[in-house]
Amino acid sequence: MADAVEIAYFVEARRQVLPGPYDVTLVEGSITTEEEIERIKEVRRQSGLLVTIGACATSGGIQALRNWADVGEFTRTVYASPEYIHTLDRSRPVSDFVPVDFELRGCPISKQQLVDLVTSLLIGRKPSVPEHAVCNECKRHGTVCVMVAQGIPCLGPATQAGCGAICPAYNRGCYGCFGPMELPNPAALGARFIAMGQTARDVSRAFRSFNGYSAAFRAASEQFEKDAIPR
Amino acid sequence: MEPRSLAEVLRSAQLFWGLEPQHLEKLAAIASEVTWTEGQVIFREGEADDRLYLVVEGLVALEMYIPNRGRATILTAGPHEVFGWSAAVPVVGKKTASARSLQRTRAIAIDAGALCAACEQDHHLGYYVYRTLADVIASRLTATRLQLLDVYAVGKGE
Amino acid sequence: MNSTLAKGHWSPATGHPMVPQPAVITHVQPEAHGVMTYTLGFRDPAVGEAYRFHPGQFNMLYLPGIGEAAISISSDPAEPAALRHTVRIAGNVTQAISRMEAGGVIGVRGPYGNSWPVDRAVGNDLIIVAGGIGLAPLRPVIYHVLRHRADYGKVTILNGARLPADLLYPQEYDDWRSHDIEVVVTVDRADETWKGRVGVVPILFYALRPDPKRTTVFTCGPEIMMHFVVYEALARRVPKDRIYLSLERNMKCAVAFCGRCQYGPTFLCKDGPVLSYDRIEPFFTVEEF
Amino acid sequence: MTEQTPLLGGQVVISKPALQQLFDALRTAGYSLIGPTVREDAIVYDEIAQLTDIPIGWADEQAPGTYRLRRRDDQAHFGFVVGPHSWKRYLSPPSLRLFATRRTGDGFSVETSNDPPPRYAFIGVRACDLVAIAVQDRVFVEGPVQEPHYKARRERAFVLAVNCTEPGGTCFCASMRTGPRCSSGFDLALTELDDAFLCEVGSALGAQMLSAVEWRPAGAFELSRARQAMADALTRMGRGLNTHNLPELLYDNLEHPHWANVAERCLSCANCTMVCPTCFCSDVQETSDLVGETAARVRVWDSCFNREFSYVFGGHLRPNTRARYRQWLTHKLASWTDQYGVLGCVGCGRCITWCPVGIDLTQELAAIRGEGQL
Repeated sequence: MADAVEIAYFVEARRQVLPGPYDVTLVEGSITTEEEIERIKEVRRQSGLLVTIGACATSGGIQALRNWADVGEFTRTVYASPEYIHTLDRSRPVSDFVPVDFELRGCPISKQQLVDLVTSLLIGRKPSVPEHAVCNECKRHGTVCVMVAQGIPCLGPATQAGCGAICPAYNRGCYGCFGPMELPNPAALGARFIAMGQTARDVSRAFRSFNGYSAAFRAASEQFEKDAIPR
Repeated sequence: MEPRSLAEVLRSAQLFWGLEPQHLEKLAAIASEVTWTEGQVIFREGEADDRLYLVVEGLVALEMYIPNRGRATILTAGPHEVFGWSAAVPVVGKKTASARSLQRTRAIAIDAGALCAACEQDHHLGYYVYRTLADVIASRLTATRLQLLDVYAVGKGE
Repeated sequence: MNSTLAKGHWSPATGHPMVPQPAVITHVQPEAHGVMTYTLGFRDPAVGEAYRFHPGQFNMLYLPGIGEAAISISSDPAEPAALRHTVRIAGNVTQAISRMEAGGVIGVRGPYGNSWPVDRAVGNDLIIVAGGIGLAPLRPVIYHVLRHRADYGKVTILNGARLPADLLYPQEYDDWRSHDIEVVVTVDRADETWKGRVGVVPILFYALRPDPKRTTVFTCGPEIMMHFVVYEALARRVPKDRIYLSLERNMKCAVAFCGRCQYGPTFLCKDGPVLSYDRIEPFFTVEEF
Repeated sequence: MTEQTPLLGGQVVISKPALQQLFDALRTAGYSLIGPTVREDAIVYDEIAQLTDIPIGWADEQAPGTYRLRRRDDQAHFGFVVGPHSWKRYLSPPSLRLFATRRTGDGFSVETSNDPPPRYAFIGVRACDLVAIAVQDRVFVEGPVQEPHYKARRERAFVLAVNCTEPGGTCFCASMRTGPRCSSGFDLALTELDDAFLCEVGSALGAQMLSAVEWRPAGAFELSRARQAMADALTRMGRGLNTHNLPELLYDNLEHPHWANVAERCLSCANCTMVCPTCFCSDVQETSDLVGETAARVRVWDSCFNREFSYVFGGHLRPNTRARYRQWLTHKLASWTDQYGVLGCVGCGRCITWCPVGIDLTQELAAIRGEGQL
């Protein structure tokens, strides 16, 4: 890949920084401060294609958990001098602030998808990033469904494929790292978890992880949270 | 072209081909033949509505003028087609578009006032004429909807 | 099932059902904005010799690294060696093809699908109704009619496009007209230089008085346009089994293995793309079918 | 070893341990044995070597959305039904490279694989799955164009079938008339008795393989016990599906409100189509190296529940679950008959068991039919 792509700005890997504009910019991380809003707008101006990669950039990340909490309280608890902490009250995806051309989901992202993305951009084809459920990958691999055969709650049926369906292959339910699939039905999946013995609170928390702030998972987690409160 | 009576011309136009002879004669009595050379303005938007037209040959453009954008052709009317129908539906009382001949055009003009009177007088004729006009208007509406859909627009891609 | 349709012409000339044959672009003809016609010649002369197609059939065009797309053949079936495809830029593959020039190599497999039933229509009046790129798969029918003009009665082509500049093959209309074919053209949106008709294609039917006993309608264009072509034809009492449509669905294999082009009981790659209205009527207006 | 070869269509008795002799003979003849084995808390199909690899003494308990293994109190060799896998995994693999290309000076060259196709012996194929294979034969080899990869695998496969004597909780083969007894499409078919197998010879190849196995002619006692076991099995089906006028029923109900009802519960996750032994839909994907020097086309299993499946220029034809579930069920139970002359459902019950939320097509169909809960 090194011959075909010139890396212009990647401070973790290469000290030299080339000036913009850039053909393609890959953006990691969510937007949590005022400075970042201005910075992402500048990045957008300098970039031909803007691709967000990872759960933080595409849905706000695990730090979006604070979106359901009082950030002031966190900063007062964690930091000795909270007055120096300037942060937005919510952690939000890049696409809330600037138009995004393409998303690579995941926490972490799939290396294979990243290579395919770059290859596709170089060759001029549409990146083959699936938008269907993780279940497709389990079944192609021959992995036995952990939910049906072992009663383990699994977010796979609501989560976008691409990770390689690793967790179910190790007898774990999917955690939803790749965020919601194209047409998720978290309400029906969560109802099934409850029928399997989970509480509404458990279900709410299951949807509220790396991609908890994505629209579909967020709505589900909030609904099940409401359901958990006895009336 | 061999000379034909207006009634014959009216009958040969698809629009009134099912009409009984005595009714056709009534229509012929209030109709006249008109011709326009290429590029002639037939009527303008906002003018009083007094005649509707049935194209015999040629082509007429119905246009609207959009301030700052200029003239836009909404639709054309060719042989067997009617234009200026708003004259027979006197709610607006004014032409809602301009008409201009795109080629040498021959048409039959029917006096709208006389047509309304004839239809009042003879409800059988009135039913036939207005059902026919409803057909024309419905077809226009459907065609306009399709035009609005912009059916040839290229989609978002593979 | 109606058995009067032309049967699918199986056993593609290119051999293995899924493997393309390299073909060289010998000529590129710009047609309209974002539309070009590519003339192809198979690199293997034996494949070129054996290659035949019927009007309405399609090929799968392949570019290594990019992918494959189903594209109708738009040339004269009597001259299979000058194989032409009119391509509109609509996606990945067509975008990549649009960057190619004469001398470039494209993978071709086919021909696939059935064809317009030009034999069944012998002795009939023909109404050919095209919208936009839909004229491309109908052009082989027109060439067939030009070569066998005496086999058909009155022939009318109703052709529409979005803009005057989008009209396909305008340089050929005079030739068609010289063979006693009525060519009526309309556009949805006109500028002041346009002296022709304005309005959608189905309204061109208003001036037609077809004889239902001896009329066959062939139509290809945006699906919603074809709905109204069918309604206009039915209103003029053209029988359902003499109204033929060419439908479009995504195709990955073109040999009825991938399942994508299903339209109710039919696979459009095998039983279509040309279907008579009587076969598809139950599904024609079902939403999200 | 016995001297004579059993007759085609004949029935013989072999002891349970003697099944190992058949396995050995098949391996000697060059077959890879694919059969049931316990893995990941389920009975899957995988490569096996020994008789002890099969789930002797195991049973599966199946219901909508649940599957549990349990120990039996006997040593039944085939005391279970069908699991999450089907034989299509081997005949029409989930991922298959169709061809590769390499850029050349004057365009590109195409390379297809010259590897000999695998030679599988399928061990323990149930009646429903024999019909499922026959259904896929219609798709891939009996149509006007033959799928070469499937055809090669299929022609070389040996089929050791097993009659189902204990149908599972989601089975409905009896109502589909596809089981529980194997009627054709096998080389050998076993019926498990308490202490032996009754073995029916379905092909000359089957007879030939038996020549390496100790057997004796079946007696009236064994035949009657096997008959009784099959008759009992018929009465113990987990559920049923009314097949009367299915195509008309579905074509007439394309706008039935029940489709929206299913859509509220359905996850559109594609599990039903992936476990279905007849579902054959696929995607073909392009892969390449970074600069397009080499590329390949790869066919992978796909599903009508995936949005990309209904892509057309500019959008997707089936944007919601209502349309996708309707497409699936209408294809299975209606248009399949127009396309292939048979139904696309064989009553194996996999789609019911392996639906994560337990949607049961027999009940959905009953609702469409207006029969409510069966």
